[in-house]
Amino acid sequence: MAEAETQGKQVKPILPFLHISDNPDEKPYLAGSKCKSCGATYLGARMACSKCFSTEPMEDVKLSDKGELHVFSIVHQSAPGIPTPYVAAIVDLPEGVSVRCNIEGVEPDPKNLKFGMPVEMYTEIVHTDRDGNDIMAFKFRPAK
Amino acid sequence: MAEAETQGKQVKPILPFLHISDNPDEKPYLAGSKCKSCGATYLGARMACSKCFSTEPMEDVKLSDKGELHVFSIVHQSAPGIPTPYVAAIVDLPEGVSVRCNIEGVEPDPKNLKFGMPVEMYTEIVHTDRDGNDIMAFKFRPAK
Amino acid sequence: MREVAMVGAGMIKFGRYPEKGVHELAAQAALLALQDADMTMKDVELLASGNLYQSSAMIGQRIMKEIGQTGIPVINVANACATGSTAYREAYMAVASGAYDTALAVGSEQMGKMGLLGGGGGGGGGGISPEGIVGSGLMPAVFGQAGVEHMRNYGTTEEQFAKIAVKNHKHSMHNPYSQYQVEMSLEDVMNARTIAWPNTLYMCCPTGDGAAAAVLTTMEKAKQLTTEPIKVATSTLTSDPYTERDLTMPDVNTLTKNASKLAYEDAGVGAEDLDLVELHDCFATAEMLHYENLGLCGEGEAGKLIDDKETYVGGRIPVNASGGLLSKGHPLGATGVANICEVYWHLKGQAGGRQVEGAKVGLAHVIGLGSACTIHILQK
Amino acid sequence: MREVAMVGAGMIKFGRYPEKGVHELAAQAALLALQDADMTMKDVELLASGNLYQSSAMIGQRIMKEIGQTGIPVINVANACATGSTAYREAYMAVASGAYDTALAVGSEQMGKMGLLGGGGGGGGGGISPEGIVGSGLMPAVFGQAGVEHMRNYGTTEEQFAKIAVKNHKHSMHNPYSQYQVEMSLEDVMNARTIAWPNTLYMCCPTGDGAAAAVLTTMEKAKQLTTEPIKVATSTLTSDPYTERDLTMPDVNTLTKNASKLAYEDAGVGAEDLDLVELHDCFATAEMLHYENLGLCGEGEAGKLIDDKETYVGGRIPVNASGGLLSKGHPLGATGVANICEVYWHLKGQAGGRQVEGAKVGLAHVIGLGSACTIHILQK
Ligand SMILES: [Zn+2]
Ligand SMILES: [Zn+2]
Repeated sequence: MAEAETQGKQVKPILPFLHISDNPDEKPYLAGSKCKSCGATYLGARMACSKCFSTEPMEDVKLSDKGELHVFSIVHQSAPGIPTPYVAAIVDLPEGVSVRCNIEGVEPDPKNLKFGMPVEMYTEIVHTDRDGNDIMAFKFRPAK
Repeated sequence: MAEAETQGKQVKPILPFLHISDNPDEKPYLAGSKCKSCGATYLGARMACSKCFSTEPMEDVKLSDKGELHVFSIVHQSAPGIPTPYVAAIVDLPEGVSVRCNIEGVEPDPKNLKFGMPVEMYTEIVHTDRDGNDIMAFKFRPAK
Repeated sequence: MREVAMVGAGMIKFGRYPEKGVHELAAQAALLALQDADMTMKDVELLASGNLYQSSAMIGQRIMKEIGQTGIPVINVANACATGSTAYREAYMAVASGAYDTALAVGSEQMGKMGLLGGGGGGGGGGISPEGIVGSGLMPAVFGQAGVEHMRNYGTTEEQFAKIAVKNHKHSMHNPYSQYQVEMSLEDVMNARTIAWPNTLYMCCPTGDGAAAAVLTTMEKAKQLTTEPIKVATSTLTSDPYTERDLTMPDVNTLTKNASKLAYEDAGVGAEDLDLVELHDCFATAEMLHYENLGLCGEGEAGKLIDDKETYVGGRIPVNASGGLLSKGHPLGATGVANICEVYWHLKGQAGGRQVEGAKVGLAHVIGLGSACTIHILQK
Repeated sequence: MREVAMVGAGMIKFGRYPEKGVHELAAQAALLALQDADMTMKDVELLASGNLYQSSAMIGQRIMKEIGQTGIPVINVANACATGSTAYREAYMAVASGAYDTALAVGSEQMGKMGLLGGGGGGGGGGISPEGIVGSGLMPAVFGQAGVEHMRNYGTTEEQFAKIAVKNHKHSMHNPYSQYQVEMSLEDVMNARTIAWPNTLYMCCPTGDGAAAAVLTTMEKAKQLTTEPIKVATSTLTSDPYTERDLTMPDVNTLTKNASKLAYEDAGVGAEDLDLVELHDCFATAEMLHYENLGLCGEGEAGKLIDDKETYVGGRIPVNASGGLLSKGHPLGATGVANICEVYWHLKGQAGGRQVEGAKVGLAHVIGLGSACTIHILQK
């Protein structure tokens, strides 16, 4: 990762709301925005508040890396070229934001997943793009 | 052409209304359909008459290979990979049908084209497809 | 707004038509609907066409080149799986507004090999799709999760979801328009390979091509054409309201609940008045949720509703007498018009072996993610 | 049908926005229009979105996710180059019908590098495109031929067509929303390379991204908001009628002639009452034809109209005071809303350096091949 940067290559997030700092000591996090009028919180940015229509610029918030498993599905057939099976889950974060993610660290079987179980976010390089940049994804796993 | 056929390969029309007979002695022609109720004539087939709405099956008609130049443009820039310049023309056939075509056999310059000038259709193999079939196109040129 | 009546329905058997252009399928359905209404394009004052994958291809105008060009306004619409029913609503609004007397709605789609795995996904950074790496935006996962939420809330079982598929495949046996007409046991359904848990293969709608069309006119004109006019009692369309989780997990429930509330109000009809329902069973899990969303039973009672076979033809409130999308297939742009045609045929007593006897009021529901929900209630 | 008024206009400068999503461009224009109307999404009861290349991508709903989700009906429409104006018409019909009081229309497009060479062509046999082998279905050729037909009929000259481009590029100098603002001499235009004779490069609209939006409401509500409400006197949409040659050569004339006849009737206004016109100059040749099609001059007199500079701002009937598509660019789905916004700004006296003084009645015209023609007349 540090190497890639020295060579002018970058670590890029798989989705725009995964925030990767220039400072390698800072852990990547999910970036949210919070409406100053009504407090509604969003994953990523919004031009205006979807709930109260306020156009006042929102407050950037750093979302928690701990949450709980809301629901999931075990996907056995996906688009061509996507490896299966995987756990496709919805995780609720304490800020009132939900996030779509994979749950790793468990066999993809319903019996290994409990509604409301605590999960934690981690990141991983999942791909190197054509220009040699590393693509970083976020995933969740059962919290230790 | 006959060779291609012996090998199981075919001569195929570039557009469905170019009729190619199994009999090599018969000249390819533009196929039209004529409404039995109102006489409106179409290039190719229609499910019902666009003019009078009759759903009675139409009469197949063999369109003339002679017509006159209605209008044209000289195209100098087209989609990627399409050689230019070419004469893109509208030719009126005596059956009351117009056909979109290229005019060949003249330099693509407005001064070589006269409104109403007589033109005639001919065919040419323009391409061989992946399966080895010859693709036949129709073109028009100043009538002799 | 004037009273609107439906006076013609047309549909081709859903299936594979790779050799045809989609505008030809659409034109075929349009001709059937016009024939049913004893009309030609000459009588039509506005055409609305619904097609999703080829929404920019001027399908509405191409239909007219095939069957009659009169210069009338043509509108091409797209609204995910609710594309066809949005076209129907355009025709409804055209007549209800007083601007046009007769309008034609046509829904069509050629799915190729895309199916419900197409779309979704969305662009990620660096030219790699996030699909399967950060969860899933694809329909099977989304509707798997929606079913699992029902399990979480009410203890619904895999078997109960599977029973819905058993019912719909059984219904399909009497529907000649259905792409598949294959009866299956509970074991057949449950033992099939899982697509996205808890839905197995036979709990997911198959891919296919199709087209359906409807002719709408004023109630006044309809009464001149028939002694038993079918009234379009409501044409309701909603989108997602703000809800906390919807921004990530498409909220198929709130959308449909809002739509059904509005629709019942607008039609002056309650769920208890319905004789049949055609609802959007893109997956077996979806049908379960919509039992409650449409008020066919109370919250949390959907599992019992299918356990008691109340939604079979012959039960208290037959759902998807046509076999549903699970059997018929789901050509996206066609679906919304096709399920209204099905309700229409029941009210006209023309539904053959699957006829719901004495049907007087029927509801057709479609939901498209992203999101759009339509509800149409027809009334004899 | 109720009287409808336009109470808000919004538009972003047309250009290249490769780093943005098209729904963001659309949402930006929507916010501007709402701001102009002193409203938020809370006041909007129906949203119509027009986008062509991404017509199946639920742009309407994605706009709402950006600026406010209220669960209202959303309709996504496509109608070739008339896509945006068809969305505007949806909003108009929603209000005129009496079903909704306030509706928002948004047109947007991201053209990438496609431009008007995209689309067209169509499938040939054996996996080879007939483009350039059996004529041309692409826009430059089609509008080249349409211009040549005018030459054939009336002796119109290459120079006369070029003069139209000179005028529009001159007008663009005062329009900050225009993608290009470059004044050109007749020689500059005529000496540029030919794209499709008789149109040279500067006689063809450039490719670009863009978005525009409009807020419509009842005349009653508009009168509460402003002392000078702008009435939408007609929203007319037509498709191709049957004509002999149209099946091969898109008949841009009959379509527009029919639409203008209907529009003048519906609005109770004649061509002689117009103070300005924004018409569909995708190519310089097109503007020439539409002078006659819209009745701005008699048949065969269009060449003289431009020779006499009557269509300049300051002339008898200013056409494309905005710089037209030739300067502004032509983001397909945005165009139809943008040219109505331009007319609106003139009637409100907000058109800056390009203002047509004292403008009270204006017409916006769009034609999409395949085919759809819209005409909107706004009136102070
Ligand atoms: Zn807020
Ligand atoms: Zn006929």
